[in-house]
Amino acid sequence: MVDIPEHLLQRSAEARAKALGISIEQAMAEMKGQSDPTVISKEPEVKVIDETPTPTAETPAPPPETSAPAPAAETITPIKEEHAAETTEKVAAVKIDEKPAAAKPPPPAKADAPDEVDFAPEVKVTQRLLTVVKAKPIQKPVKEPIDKVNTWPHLMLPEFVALMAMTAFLIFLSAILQAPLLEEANPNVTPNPAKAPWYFLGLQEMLSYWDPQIAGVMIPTVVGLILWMAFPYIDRNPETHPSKRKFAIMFYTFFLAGAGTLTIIGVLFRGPGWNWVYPWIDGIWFDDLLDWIHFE
Amino acid sequence: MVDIPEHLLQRSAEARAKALGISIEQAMAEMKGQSDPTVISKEPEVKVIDETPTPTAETPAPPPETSAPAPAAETITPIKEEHAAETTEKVAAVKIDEKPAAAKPPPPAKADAPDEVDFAPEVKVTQRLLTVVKAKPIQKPVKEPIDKVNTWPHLMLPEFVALMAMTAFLIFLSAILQAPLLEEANPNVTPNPAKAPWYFLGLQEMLSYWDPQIAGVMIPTVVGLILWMAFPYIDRNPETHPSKRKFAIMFYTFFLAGAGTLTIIGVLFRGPGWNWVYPWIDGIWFDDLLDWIHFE
Amino acid sequence: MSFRDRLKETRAKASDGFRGGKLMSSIFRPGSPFRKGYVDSPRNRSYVVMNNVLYHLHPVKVKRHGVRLSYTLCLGGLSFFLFIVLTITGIWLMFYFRPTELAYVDIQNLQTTIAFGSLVRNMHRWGAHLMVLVVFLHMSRVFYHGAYKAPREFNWVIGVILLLLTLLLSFTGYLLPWDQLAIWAVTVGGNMAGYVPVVGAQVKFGLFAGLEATTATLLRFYVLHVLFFPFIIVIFMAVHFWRVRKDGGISGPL
Amino acid sequence: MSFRDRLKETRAKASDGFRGGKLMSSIFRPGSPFRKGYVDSPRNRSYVVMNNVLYHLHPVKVKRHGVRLSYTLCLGGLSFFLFIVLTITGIWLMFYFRPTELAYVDIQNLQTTIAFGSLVRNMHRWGAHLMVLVVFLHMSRVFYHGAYKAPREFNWVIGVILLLLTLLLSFTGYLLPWDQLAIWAVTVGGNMAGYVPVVGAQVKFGLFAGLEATTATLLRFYVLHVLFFPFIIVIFMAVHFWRVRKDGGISGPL
Repeated sequence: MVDIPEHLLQRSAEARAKALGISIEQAMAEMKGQSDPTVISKEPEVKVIDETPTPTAETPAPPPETSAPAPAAETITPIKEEHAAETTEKVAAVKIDEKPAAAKPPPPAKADAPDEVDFAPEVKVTQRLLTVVKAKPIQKPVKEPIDKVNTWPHLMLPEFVALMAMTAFLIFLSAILQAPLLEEANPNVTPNPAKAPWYFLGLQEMLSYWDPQIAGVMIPTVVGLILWMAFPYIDRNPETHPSKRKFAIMFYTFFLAGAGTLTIIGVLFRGPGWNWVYPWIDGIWFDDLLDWIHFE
Repeated sequence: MVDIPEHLLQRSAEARAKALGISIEQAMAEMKGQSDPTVISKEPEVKVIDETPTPTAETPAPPPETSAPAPAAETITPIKEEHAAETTEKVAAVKIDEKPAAAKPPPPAKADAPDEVDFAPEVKVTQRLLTVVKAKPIQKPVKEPIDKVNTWPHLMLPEFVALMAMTAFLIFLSAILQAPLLEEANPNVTPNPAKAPWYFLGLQEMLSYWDPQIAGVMIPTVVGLILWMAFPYIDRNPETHPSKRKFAIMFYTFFLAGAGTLTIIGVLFRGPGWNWVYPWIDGIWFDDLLDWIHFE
Repeated sequence: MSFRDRLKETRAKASDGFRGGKLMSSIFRPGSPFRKGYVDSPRNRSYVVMNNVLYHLHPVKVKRHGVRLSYTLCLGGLSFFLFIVLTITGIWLMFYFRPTELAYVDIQNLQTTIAFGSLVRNMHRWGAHLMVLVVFLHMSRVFYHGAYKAPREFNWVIGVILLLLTLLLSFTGYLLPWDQLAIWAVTVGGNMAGYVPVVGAQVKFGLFAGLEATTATLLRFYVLHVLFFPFIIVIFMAVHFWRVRKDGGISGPL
Repeated sequence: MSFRDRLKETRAKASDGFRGGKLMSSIFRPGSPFRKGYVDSPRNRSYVVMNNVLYHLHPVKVKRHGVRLSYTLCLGGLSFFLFIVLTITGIWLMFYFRPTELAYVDIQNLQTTIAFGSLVRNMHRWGAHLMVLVVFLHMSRVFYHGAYKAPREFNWVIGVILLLLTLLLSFTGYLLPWDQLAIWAVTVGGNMAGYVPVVGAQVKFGLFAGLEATTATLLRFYVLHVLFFPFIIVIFMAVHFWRVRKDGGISGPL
């Protein structure tokens, strides 16, 4: 048996109490099966159903079902569970908007969003009306419709052009710049200076200032990994516009500028003995760069 | 503007002609906007909508839209295109089953299966009734409902057990059977016989009967690859039950038996000079097997 | 309330707070048993499959007959699983193997001095033989169930290509121990390629990287075995799995 | 009707017959331009994306602002593409490379005697540098757009791991040419690992497969570079792409 949320039961009981002229507690007890149902002497007034609730994916609302052992003429039970599974969390909101004048035979309305293969069989009315819940949406749909375009061709064509441009650029680069190949590895001859790959030269530069335990281990681990990974959990500001998150932008830009400066110093301005040199006077001591100058 | 299929237009025109007492050609011309709409003098009789068509995925029927410039009160336009895209071809069949007694204000019925994020806004009736198409389904849903179970846990648990069993079996096998390692490769010493891996020994056996061009090239390429790959295109019999495809079953079983026999002969019954030997007399000459006997 | 009860409650509360917290709910998507408030409901059973990158290879629901072990015998899944096992053991073995004249020595060292070396080598070798067998059995099962029929024709073609790639992977791996068994089995196989009409000699030369099996062949087979064929087979496997879903899941009951 | 027209018509008919035939419609799924009767309709535009195993990494529809080149600069897609280019050029290079003392000679031979050897080696090297750069720029783009915020927190974590793996791939590849540049760059990097508190020496020993960079290090870095890290990074990439979809596609406009 589906578990009906308390607030729905409550609302349903109120409606039932009003319709039958009994107390709310009595109606509640009847609906929970703790008391015999009140015999309905007159035709219950059928209310208008404006809208079935449209649960969103993030906070799925329970399906608004009013099931009860009491005599009932009609219930509206959108089968959503199955369908939600197929559409990957996107629940098809089935909307019914009907305004019958009066209800001699109460107008049956069955909204059915079936499974991929189960075509809806002929509907058999197997229940009678307990009550019709006045349709206030359980949660208001607040999302605006989003302006979307087809991926094909509007995204895939620019992507293809970008890939082709990148390929052309890479082949061009490879044709004119020869990758460096120095003498064979010799553990007994240490070049001066021995430089790491360029993306580690900022670290190597820091190593010349501070203790290796700090500059070589603490800073890359704590700043480079832990802080970066944890950033979304530290930054609780939900805004995305740059003007509303000035601190984060500033922080990242400072980091970028610092890392860039250190890397440039490491690549261009460090010579033998890791002493400061000017590339335009003493030449470049980063071996990669030295070799790039020999065009093929 | 959505392109309305001819047969739908035709049916719509017939209904309109009957309702207004004009000729079908006239109605058609009005609907196509080639002629001024006939002024409706009396309230059009509203017909009952039993079912909206439920297009299947394989042969998608065009959405049954009746749009026209003529005065209309209501149209039923299930928005399917978007939804079909999201549900990976499974179109949500929206079923409406309503039987209003009379129609003082014609009962509006709007079925709406919106996009993942576009929650259905308040419905505004912007059109008036042209005609209501008598709902004969464009194509009958013929698929039976399929009995399905949740993948988790009904499929994934057995799978997990199978994987664990396989792992245990493999580790057990590896613990008791030592993979062979003979002397170091020496191109100058040819073992007698030199056998291929076991899955190729059927082929090697055939090589001893026929010319290598046939047994080594033609048969593996034509039978092993082309015929096998083309099998679904050769076998046009749509039945799947074994009793109704005896030839295919027989064919495959013969093939299986033949390949199995050849492989077993190659592995067990061939000795030096590719001569026939009996493994229980002369021992096994497949090196892998020889080594398997030495348990670790 | 005893101290023990209170401890239990505190622990439960802490666990709930952690599982309902920002970290866990950002890592695990709705329906995960690691999130707070997981209950066994149809919705969550669907979410378990949908919201996991590996499990979502499966559909949310499968035909009831497909769950019976006797129908598929899990052969497709086992083929994939063996491929994963072979990948992991293979990467491990690579750390102790050089595709040169030293290959044989490396294998000897592996068996004698490296911890678990012999076991992992055996697992890789028997796993490979098993995979050939399981893939072949999977194919036979598909044939006997007529599962290659429309709309699954093309997936059968991909399946045959996958069997061929499995054989090629196994065959190229056969040479790597660089013992007498390896070199002569590959010589027999490679000589067969020489019988191809017109281009036979070229094919054989390309395969052997020379006129006969040498260490150049060893390097070539090594690269084919460890990266080239795996790269190709993974692409075909992706298409194969994807087509199974797109063609309507497992084929109907007989 | 001229002969030419009739020929044209026959060809069109044959093409239609072929494209509408059993073979083509079993290979290509609905919506493919290779099938008969393809027209540019919203349905087919969706099918093109849905019915292709590679394209279906994309959603059928994307937010309009995400299509503007100036929003993402295609940096994520380019990172993935560079990875593919590096995989293909890398496999090609492996056929001419032995991770032993011969490595340096092999690279020399590659540059001097193998057709296109120098070009492919350059593409692999510059491509690797470019990938480090592009991945870093992608990350900066994501930061400046605040795209790491809920519900995308965990995908940012995966992104940082992907950057780390990219750096590790580049770093391990740096040693492979086995020249002075390679060995000393790796020595500098590896020595840094030695400063890790408590387990520094062990980490360094594990990385170098000894006390300093030797040919044992070369073999280890080779396997890490060609298979171990790629295997790991592919798994994380799959999760990364999948989470982009699951977390609602590209982040909103600013």
